[in-house]
Amino acid sequence: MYMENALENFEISISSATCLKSNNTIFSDINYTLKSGELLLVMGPNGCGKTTFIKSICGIQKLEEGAIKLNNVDISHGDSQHLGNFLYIGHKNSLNDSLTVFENLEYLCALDRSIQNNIKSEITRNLSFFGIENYKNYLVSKLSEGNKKKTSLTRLLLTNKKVWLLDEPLSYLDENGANKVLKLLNNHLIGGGIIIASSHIDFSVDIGNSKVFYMDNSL
Amino acid sequence: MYMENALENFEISISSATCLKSNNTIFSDINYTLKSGELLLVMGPNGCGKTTFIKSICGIQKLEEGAIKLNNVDISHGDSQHLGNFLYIGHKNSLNDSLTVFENLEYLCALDRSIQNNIKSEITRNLSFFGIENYKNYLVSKLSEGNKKKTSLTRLLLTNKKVWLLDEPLSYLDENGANKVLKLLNNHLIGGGIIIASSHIDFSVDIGNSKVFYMDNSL
Amino acid sequence: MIKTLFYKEFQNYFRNLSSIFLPLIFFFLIISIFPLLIGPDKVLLNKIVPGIVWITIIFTTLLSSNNFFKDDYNNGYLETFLTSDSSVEFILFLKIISCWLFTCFPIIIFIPLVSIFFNISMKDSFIIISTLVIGSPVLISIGIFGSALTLGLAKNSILVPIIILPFFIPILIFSASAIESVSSGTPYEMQIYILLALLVFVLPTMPYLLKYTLSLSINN
Amino acid sequence: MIKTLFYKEFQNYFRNLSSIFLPLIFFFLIISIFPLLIGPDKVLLNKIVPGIVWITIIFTTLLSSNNFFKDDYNNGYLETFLTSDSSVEFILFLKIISCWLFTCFPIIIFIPLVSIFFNISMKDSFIIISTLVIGSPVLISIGIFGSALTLGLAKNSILVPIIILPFFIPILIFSASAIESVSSGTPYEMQIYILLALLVFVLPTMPYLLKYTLSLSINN
Amino acid sequence: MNISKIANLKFFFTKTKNLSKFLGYLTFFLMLGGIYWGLFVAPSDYLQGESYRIMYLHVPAAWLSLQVYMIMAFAGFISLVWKVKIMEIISIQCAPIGAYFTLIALVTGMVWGKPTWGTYWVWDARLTSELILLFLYIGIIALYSSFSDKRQAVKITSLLTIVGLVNIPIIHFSVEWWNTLHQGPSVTKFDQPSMHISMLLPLLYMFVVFNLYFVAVLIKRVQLGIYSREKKSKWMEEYLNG
Ligand code: HEM
Ligand SMILES: Nc1ncnc2c1ncn2[C@@H]1O[C@H](COP(=O)(O)OP(=O)(O)OP(=O)(O)O)[C@@H](O)[C@H]1O
Ligand SMILES: Nc1ncnc2c1ncn2[C@@H]1O[C@H](COP(=O)(O)OP(=O)(O)OP(=O)(O)O)[C@@H](O)[C@H]1O
Ligand SMILES: [Mg+2]
Ligand SMILES: [Mg+2]
Repeated sequence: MYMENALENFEISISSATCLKSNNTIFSDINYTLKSGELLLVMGPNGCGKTTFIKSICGIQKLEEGAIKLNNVDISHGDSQHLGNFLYIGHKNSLNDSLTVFENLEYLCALDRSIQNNIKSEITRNLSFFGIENYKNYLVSKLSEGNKKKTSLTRLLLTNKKVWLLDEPLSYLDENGANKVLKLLNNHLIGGGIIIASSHIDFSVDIGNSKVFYMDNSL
Repeated sequence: MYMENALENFEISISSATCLKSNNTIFSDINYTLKSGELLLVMGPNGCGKTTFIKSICGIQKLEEGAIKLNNVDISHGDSQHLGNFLYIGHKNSLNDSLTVFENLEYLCALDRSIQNNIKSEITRNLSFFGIENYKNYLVSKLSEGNKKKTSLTRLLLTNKKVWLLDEPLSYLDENGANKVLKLLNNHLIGGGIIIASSHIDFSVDIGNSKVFYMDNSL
Repeated sequence: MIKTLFYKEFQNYFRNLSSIFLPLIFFFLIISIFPLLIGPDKVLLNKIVPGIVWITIIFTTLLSSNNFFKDDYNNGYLETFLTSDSSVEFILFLKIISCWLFTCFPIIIFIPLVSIFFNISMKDSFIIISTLVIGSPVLISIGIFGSALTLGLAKNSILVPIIILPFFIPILIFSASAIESVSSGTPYEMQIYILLALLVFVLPTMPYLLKYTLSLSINN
Repeated sequence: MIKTLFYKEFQNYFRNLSSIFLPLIFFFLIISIFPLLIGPDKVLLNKIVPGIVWITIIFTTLLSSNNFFKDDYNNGYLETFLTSDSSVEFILFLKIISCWLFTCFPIIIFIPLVSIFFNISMKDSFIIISTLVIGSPVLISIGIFGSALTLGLAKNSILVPIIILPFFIPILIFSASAIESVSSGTPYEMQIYILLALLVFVLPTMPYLLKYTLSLSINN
Repeated sequence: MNISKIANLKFFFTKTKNLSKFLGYLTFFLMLGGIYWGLFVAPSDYLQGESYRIMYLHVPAAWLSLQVYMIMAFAGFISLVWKVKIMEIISIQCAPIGAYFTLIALVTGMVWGKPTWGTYWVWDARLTSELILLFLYIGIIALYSSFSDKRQAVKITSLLTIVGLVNIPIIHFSVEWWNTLHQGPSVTKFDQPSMHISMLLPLLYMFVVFNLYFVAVLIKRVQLGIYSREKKSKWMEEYLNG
């Protein structure tokens, strides 16, 4: 059920989602429905469960109860067909220190079936969006923290996935970089995508169609 | 030359500091002098060399040329006597995933000779400053990103070191946590300490006696 | 896509082309340590050479599969990888194959040379090579499985070997028995068939087992 | 302070008390693999037991010193540690000692048991134990040095063994020669003295060498 | 930029261009002479006959395998302590040459071993430790090539090289500590004055020639090393263009 361009009726619904970790309830009974073009900004104090919540949507974190539905099909038992709609970028960058920026992106894109066209030229072209084109052949281990983040966010420009799951996408970025990310998010929403992002800065004001979900059940 | 309480004339001067990495000049000819009670806020785009600069002050990063002077004594060749004045907290947390929050702090404090009194009770008392007292016996691997940061920043409350070197101390912190850090910084300056910190958010307005150093020599 | 991924798994090893020779040098180092420890008695040495070769392969396997997924786990790649819509099992299969190709395989092709050093007959050397070719991919698979099992744990360098060594035993028994049979002139086909059966069973199922194990590990 | 740090180095190993038995189990696994590979010929086995014991110790050393500093390097602790005003050399010394105490030592104290298994005389077993007690801390130190050298590198599980095995050779030569001398009734004191000299030289200098190596590694 | 450090490399690169060429030709002809001397002029051995003549390759190569290592460690030490750039390059460029001499010593030793000992290889301490020296060289090269940052690589490998010095006395004295096959009858013959000079002289001559060969190759390799490190620098571009 890979949704090519049928964005119109695209919808994610999270119903009574509950998550346990080593017998602690991290969150319970969360209900949300997101339609094409909407952003859900997850906010809340450290340790409230933002990361866990975002991970549970794409199945990295298994839910104890509840369901994640994509157009009314329950996907919380993780089959890879539906995973085709999610792009997750978390706290960690998924970058291999001993490969270059270009190689890392190449291999990450090779895992992403929504990318059909010539990856190599696309990557080269898109590196300049965040201004890291000069680092193309740098080993990732030699990048600064912010440039690592920019490298991994460059995947947003390359993918055609419909749902973006972004965990603190603005961390470590300079002002210019952060603004570019916001621009990207806006574009994706305009294109009919869905975004679930966490942040400590409320950027929902800069974004067209957004809801803020304030989590607060820290220990 | 460990400066017990002689804070009055305390001074750090950085003169014509130049740093190379794999034959690339990261920064060159930086000159700054900081006196007791002053903060230097290092700002600039990603990859401009903030982290490298801060590391070079406490000798993690060797300088190619130039000197770091503590009360006119050149310390850039790293002898541990003078290192006794620096506390460095970088992007990475220095926390061991398989130890608990308490154990980690205990061992980090054991490395810090400026702490004389009973460490254990001090740690327990100070964990509540950032509101992480409930995580005291959690393994660090089970903490959220922000709480890891808070754990490592708790060292600021425990140490008596005069010079704090903080690389993006606000990253991953929630609003409350960030405000507490700013409060800490202010207190340290009032107590006659010196701080060199990097950030992408200009918090110098919230701090008494501060200079902003805008680096910009990215590739 | 597949080509890129294939290339990636190989590039990890290929980055320094010289590093394909490393397992070989390791092999020769181990080989040359034995005479030092056991004494230069030729008859004694010749008797235990097949054993030494197998021991070397076992240790190569232990060392190269130890922490096999650790880096990918730490930098978050494993999460991205396991929740991707590409063929996770196939890539895991590639990982096993390329690990074998760059650690065990270089050793195996140099066994004829070692045979000359130790005066081993063609026939014996042939059966050693055969058992190694069939057995070592299974060892590597088991080793990698062991490292997947212990992924969430703090560094413990000895735990994985302890977990997986018992699984090595069947392969060692049949291989040793095949080598023994050849030198004593009794039939050895049976043992080879059993080894082949193990290979044919383990290699295709391991990627599924690995995927399941890994997805348990990231969901902790 | 010192007490806390001492305790810390030990706690890393002690967290699971059961994990002191792991090196032991590893040892017995390796010991029991050899008869499988070499055949159950008693005379042959008895001859090579000292060799097997040493090989096991070597591999324990390789496995436990591999990536010795990796975690501390990745999480930034090494930077904090090396630029602290505490006695870095002393803590590094503690690290070496505790690594030895929890990997090699448990094996060594069980050698008398192994001796009974393989009918090794008291005298022989005593000299094996002596050479191990003197030699293995040196092996561990060298192994840890190897892992410090390769700290800045991408994972390469075979490189460290290749770098450090040549340094093991002297110790192996003198130990084997001492063991050989005892069983052939010739004087062995000379070899033991040389081993002792190596120990006395390596153990106190290694922390300084390590500190220097590590500070080169973090400054890249 | 520290001008003296750059000038150092530049000086070496520009001044030794012709020297290495000259040394190359010189060693070639001296080598021919040495081969003639060793193979045809020197008397044959009363015990080993003609096969001993491989000594004229084996012994100098074996000596150089040790000597080059010591030079490498010495250069490494200087580069670490006084940060002399040229020494960094010299140190690492010694490694392949040393490995090469070690290989020659091993191969010629094996070839010599067949007629004298009846086997190509025995596991005695001298032979094993020489083999280990080869592995040490290879380990050093492998470690160096594993680093992407070559300045860092030199520092780390220098450390390894210096620590590796402990193996040199062990190789040298191994025959005394472990009395086995190596160096049996052929050495005692040096004590006999009748054979002594006529065999020793060509040996010493070959040793000198091997040393010249080493220096010639080293200079060439160091030039290449300087080139690959400084090819982007200004002086190199100026030098190559003008
Ligand atoms: C693979 C086999 C061999 C290896 C690895 C080997 C290695 C060496 C080494 C490393 C040296 C230099 C020792 C030093 O300067 O301290 C040496 C010297 C020498 N080797 Fe060999 N060798 C081998 C075989 C032989 C054989 C078969 C003979 C003749 C019977 C021989 C005769 C000599 C002699 C005469 C010297 C010079 C003695 C001296 O330096 O005092 N070698 N060899
Ligand atoms: N080994 C290296 N070789 C060459 N360049 C390097 C090396 N290590 C780091 N760099 C470069 O040094 C520059 C400075 O890095 P640094 O981490 O100090 O930046 P930063 O200002 O802290 O950036 P950020 O805001 O992203 O944290 C970067 O451009 C980086 O790519
Ligand atoms: N294995 C575990 N067992 C018990 N609790 C856990 C485990 N792993 C994580 N937690 C807890 O789950 C909670 C949620 O963590 P999470 O990482 O989702 O927080 P977060 O909202 O992303 O915080 P931050 O803003 O700091 O990133 C934290 O309080 C954490 O301590
Ligand atoms: Mg989080
Ligand atoms: Mg930085």
